[in-house]
Amino acid sequence: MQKITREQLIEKASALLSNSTVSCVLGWGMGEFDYDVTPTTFNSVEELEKGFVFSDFCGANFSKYLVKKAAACEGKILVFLKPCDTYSFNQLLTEHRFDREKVYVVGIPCEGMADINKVKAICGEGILSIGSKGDKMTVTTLYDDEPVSIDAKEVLAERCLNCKSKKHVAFDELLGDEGDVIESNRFDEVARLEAMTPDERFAFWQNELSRCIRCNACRDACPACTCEKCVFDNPNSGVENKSPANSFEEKLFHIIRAYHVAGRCTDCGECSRVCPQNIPLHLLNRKFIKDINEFYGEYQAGAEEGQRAPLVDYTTEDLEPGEVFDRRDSDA
Amino acid sequence: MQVNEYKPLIVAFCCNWCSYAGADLAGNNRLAYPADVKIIRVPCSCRVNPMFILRAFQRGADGVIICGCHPGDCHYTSGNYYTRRRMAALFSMLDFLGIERERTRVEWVSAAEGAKFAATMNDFVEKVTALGENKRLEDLRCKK
Amino acid sequence: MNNVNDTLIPKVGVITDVRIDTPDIKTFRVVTPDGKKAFDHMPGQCAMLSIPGVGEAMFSITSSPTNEEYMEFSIKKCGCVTDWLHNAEVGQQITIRGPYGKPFPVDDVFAGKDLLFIAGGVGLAPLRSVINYCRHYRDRYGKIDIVYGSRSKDDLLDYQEIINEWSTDSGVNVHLTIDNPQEGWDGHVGFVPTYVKELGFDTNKVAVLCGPPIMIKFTLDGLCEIGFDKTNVYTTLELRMKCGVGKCGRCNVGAKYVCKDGPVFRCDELEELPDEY
Amino acid sequence: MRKCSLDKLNLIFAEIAKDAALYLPADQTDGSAAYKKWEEGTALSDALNTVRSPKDFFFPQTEDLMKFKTQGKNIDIIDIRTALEDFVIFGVRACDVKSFDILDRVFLTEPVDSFYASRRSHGIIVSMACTRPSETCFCKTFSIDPANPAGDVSAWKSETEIFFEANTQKGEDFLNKISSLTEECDDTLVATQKEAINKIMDKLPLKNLDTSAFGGGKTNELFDSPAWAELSQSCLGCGTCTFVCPTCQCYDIKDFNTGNEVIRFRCWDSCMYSDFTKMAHGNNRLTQKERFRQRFMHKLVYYPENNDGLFSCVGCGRCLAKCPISMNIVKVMKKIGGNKSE
Repeated sequence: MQKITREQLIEKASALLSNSTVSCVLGWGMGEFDYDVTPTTFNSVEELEKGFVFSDFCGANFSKYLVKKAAACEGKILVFLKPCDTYSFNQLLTEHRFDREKVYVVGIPCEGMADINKVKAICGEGILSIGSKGDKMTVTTLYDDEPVSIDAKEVLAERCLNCKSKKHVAFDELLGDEGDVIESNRFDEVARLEAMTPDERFAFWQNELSRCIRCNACRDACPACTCEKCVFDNPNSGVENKSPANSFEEKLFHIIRAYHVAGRCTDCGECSRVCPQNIPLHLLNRKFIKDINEFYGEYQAGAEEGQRAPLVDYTTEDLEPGEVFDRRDSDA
Repeated sequence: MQVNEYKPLIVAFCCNWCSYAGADLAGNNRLAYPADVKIIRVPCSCRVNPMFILRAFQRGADGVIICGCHPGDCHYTSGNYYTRRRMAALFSMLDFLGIERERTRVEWVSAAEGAKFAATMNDFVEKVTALGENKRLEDLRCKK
Repeated sequence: MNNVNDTLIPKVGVITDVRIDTPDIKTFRVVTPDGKKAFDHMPGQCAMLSIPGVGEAMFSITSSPTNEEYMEFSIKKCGCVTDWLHNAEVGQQITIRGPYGKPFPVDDVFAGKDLLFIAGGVGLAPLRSVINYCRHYRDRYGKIDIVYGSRSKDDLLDYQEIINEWSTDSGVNVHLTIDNPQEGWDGHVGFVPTYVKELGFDTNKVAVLCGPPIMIKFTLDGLCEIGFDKTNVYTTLELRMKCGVGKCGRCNVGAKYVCKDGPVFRCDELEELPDEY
Repeated sequence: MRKCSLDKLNLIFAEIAKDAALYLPADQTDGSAAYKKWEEGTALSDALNTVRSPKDFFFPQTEDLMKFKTQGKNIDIIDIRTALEDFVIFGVRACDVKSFDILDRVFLTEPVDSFYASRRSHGIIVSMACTRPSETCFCKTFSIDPANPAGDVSAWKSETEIFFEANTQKGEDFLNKISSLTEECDDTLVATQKEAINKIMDKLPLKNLDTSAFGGGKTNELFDSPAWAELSQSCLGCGTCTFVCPTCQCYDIKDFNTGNEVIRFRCWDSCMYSDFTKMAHGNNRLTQKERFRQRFMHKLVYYPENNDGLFSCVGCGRCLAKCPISMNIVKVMKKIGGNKSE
C-alpha cells in the first residue's frame, strides 16, 4: 500500500551515509514475521541491506527515540519521519529534548499503516506472510490453502483511518510531496461519548480501563512523555504504584497521563497502538484536544516549533470552568 | 430527626491571599457553613494540581472546590488564570469519564467576601449532598 | 490458615535502646514486646526491619548470636527507612522478620584458623557480629587481626567497644586508621587497602572484608598481591531486596540470590558471578 | 475418557459453578479474550489464548498480605489471610499449564509462600488442547505438547463435542461431578485431533527454535555478548512483556496507607523498570541494556541453572504479540544463540 519502497529508502540512506552527511540511520529492522518490525539503528550500508524493512507495519513513531539516539550517535542521525511523526518531532524540539543539529530528517509519504490485530481479526491466527500490492494485501496462513486477499483499507490502524495530516511540518529533505493537512473525523468518537449520559460514559470507561495492567507502555511509547523521572515512578510522590490495585488507581493513572500531555499531545496515536489490552487511550487525549480547540481556539501541537501550549498560556477573557458545561448543555 | 443523615465531606483548596482570608472573614462574621468543609490552604489556586483533586476523592472527599482570587487580582499576577484553564480542562475530562460534574467547582472569593464564601460552601454542600456519596472516584481501601 | 507461618509476615519488635555511634550511624537495640530476642541467628545473617507505611529494608544483624537478650542493628542514615529510624525514640515499635541469608562459616571453615577482619566505615556492622562471636568462643580460633578504617575518628563505629574490649583481649590485634590527619588522633592515617599492604599479614589465614565497594575491590587486590588466595577471603554483598527469600527477584545476580545464597560470599565464588553487583 | 455435546457445555458450566467459582476465557469488548468468572450466559471464547496469562489465579497482580494498625509507638500486625474455596480454571492452554510448574518451583520451595500455596491447592485446572496454534507459538521448543495438555483434567474440543480425561485425583472428582452430563467414550476422535495438531505443529515457523546455546552454566559465555546492546537498543522499558508473561514472577512489596491503617501488599514488578534495583546508594543495573539482559538471562540461564535445566519460558508467544517494539525472546534466542536455528 505504501507508495515509497524499501529500496528507495535504502538508496537515500546509503547515499547520505556514503557522503558522510549522517553516521547512522534510525529505521525499521526486520522481524521474524512480516509485521513485527523493531526500531533499529543501522550504521552501514551493509546493515541496511541486510536488515532494513519498510512495509505497512512500520507504524512506530521515531521522534521519541531521537531523545536517546541523537545523543548516542557520533555524527548526525538520519531519521525517516512520516507526516504524523513530524508533529511529535517539532513538539520535542519545542521542549528542547534533543539537538536539532544532530538529526537529519527525511520526510516520507505515508498511505496509512496497518493494524495487525485487524488483519488477524479477518484472517485468523497463524499468519505466515503478508504481501502488499496496490490496495490489496495478500495473507498466507497456516490454515488456508490459498492466500487470502484483503483490502488494505480494511485493516488500517484507527489513527490512520482518522489521519489528521499528510503534511510534513519538519524535514531536511523530502521523498515525495510535502503533503497537506487533511480533514478528518477524528473527534467523532469523542463526540459520540460526549452525547452519552454520564452513566453510560462511566460504564464505557470502567469497562475499558478495567483491562489496564499498568505496564506503562502507553507512557513509555508516548513522544510527549519525556520526563526524566515520572511521578508514577517516584516513591516519594505518594502515587507511585506499580499495579492497578483498584478502579481508582486505573483512573488516576490514565487521567494524569492524558492530562500531563494535554496541549502537548500531537495525537500520534502511539498510546493506543502499543496498549496490549487495546484500551482506546487516544480518546482521552483527543478529548483534551477537542476541548482545547473549543475553549481556546484551534491548536495543533507540533504544527510549528516553539508554539506555546494552551495550558501554559491564558487570556483574561477565558471561559470559567463552570461555563464548560453550561456551554455544552446549551449546544445540546 | 434522622440519625444517619448523609453529610458529604468537602475539600476546599483556598488560596492564601484571598479565599482563605475570605473564609476567615466568614468565621469572624459568624456566617454558618457546614463543618464538613475541610479547608486546605494553598499559596495560590494554581498550586492545586489535578493530582491533589483526584487524591482528595481517593481519600474520601465527596466534592472538591477550589477557591482563588478573582481573575486579575492574583497575588502572583496570573496564577488564577492558569487555574482557570487547567480546571476547565480537568473538570471536562472528569465529566467525560462519567464523574458527576457537580462534585468539582472553582469559585473566585476575595478576602472581603466572607458572605460569598459561606454562601458558596452552603450551595456546594447542598449540591453534593443531593448527589450522595462519591462512588465513581472512590478507593475502597480508604473507606472506614 | 492463620496458623501457617509465612516468612513475609513479620513480628513486632521494640526499640529498647538507641546509641549514637557517629554523626550518621546509630545502633538500635531490638527485642520483642515481651522482652525476648525475636529469633536466633548466625553471624553474617540479616533481618528485614520495617515501619508500616514507610517501607521495609534489609539490615545485617550486628550483635553476636551469643547475645541471648537482644539484637542490635547499626544503621547508617541514607534512605527513607533509615531516615525514619534515625528519628525514632526508645519504645518505638517496628516490625522484624528473619533471619535471612547464609552466615559466615564460623563453625567449619573458620574453626582453628587465624582470622583477619578488614572493614571500612559502616562495613564494620556485619563484621561486629562475627568478631564478637569469635571472641566469645576465643579458644576455637587462632590469632585475630582487625583492620578498621573510616573517614575520620568521629566516623569510627563502636569506638568504645573497640578500645575497651577488643583491644584488650589477648590474641586480638586491632589496627585503626582514618583517611586524613585529625587533631587528637595519634594512630595511623591512610586508606584501608594501603594500610593492609603495609601491615603485611601471613597468608595462611582467613580474611573477611566488608566496606564500600571501592574499598573491597582495592583491598582484595592488595590481599592477592601479598599472597592471599581468594578462596580464603570472604565478603558480604548488598543489593535491593524485598522478600528476603529468593522469590521476588530483585537481588538476583547470575544464578544467585544475594538474600538467600548470600550475603556472605567467598571471593572466588563472587568472581564467578557476572559483574552486576 | 468422557465426552459431551457442545450444546450441553453450558449445563456443565452451571453444574461446576454450583460448588466452585468457575473461570474461563471469554471474549471482551475489544475482541481479545480474558478469564472471566462464569455466570449464566458467559460463553467460552474461541480465541487461542487470553492476553493476560492465568498466573493471576495463583499469583494475582495485586495481593494484600497483611494490615498494620499503628497507635502512638505501637504496631498491631493483622493477619488477613482467609480460608479459600475451591475454584476451577477452565480452558487453560498447555503452555500456561506448564507455567504453573515453573511458578511452583519458585513459590513452593522453602520457605513456602503460603499465599500462593493456598491458592494453588484450591485451584482445579481443566486444560484445553490447541487446535489452531498461531505463528507466534513455540511451546514445542520447551517440550510442551499442545495436543496433550496437562492439568487436573485435559479437554479436547471438536466442532460438536468436548472430551475430558482426568489426570489427577482432583480431576477424577471433577469428572464425577459432571458425570451425569457426560458419557464414556473411546479416544478415536481425540487421537485424530491430536494427529491434526501435530501436523500443524510441524508447519509452525518457529518450530526449529534452538535452545542449545542456553541453560545453566552459560552465564559467563553469554553475559558479555555484544548482541545485548543491539537487541535492547529500542527497548522502551515498559512492563508489557513481564506482565503478559505466564512465568515472570518478580514482585514488589509495598505499603499503602489508607488513613486508618496500613495495607502491605505485593504486586507484580518488572525487571525492565528502571527502579527495580534502585537502592539508596545507587543502582546496579543502570541502563536498559542491563535490565533487558537480566530478563532473558533469568529465563534462559539463571532459572535453568537452579531448576534442573528447566527454562522459564513456555513459548506461549504473548510477548511476541504484545511488545510495542516487537522485541522478544525468540529474537533474543536467535541472536544470542548465534542463529543456530536458522
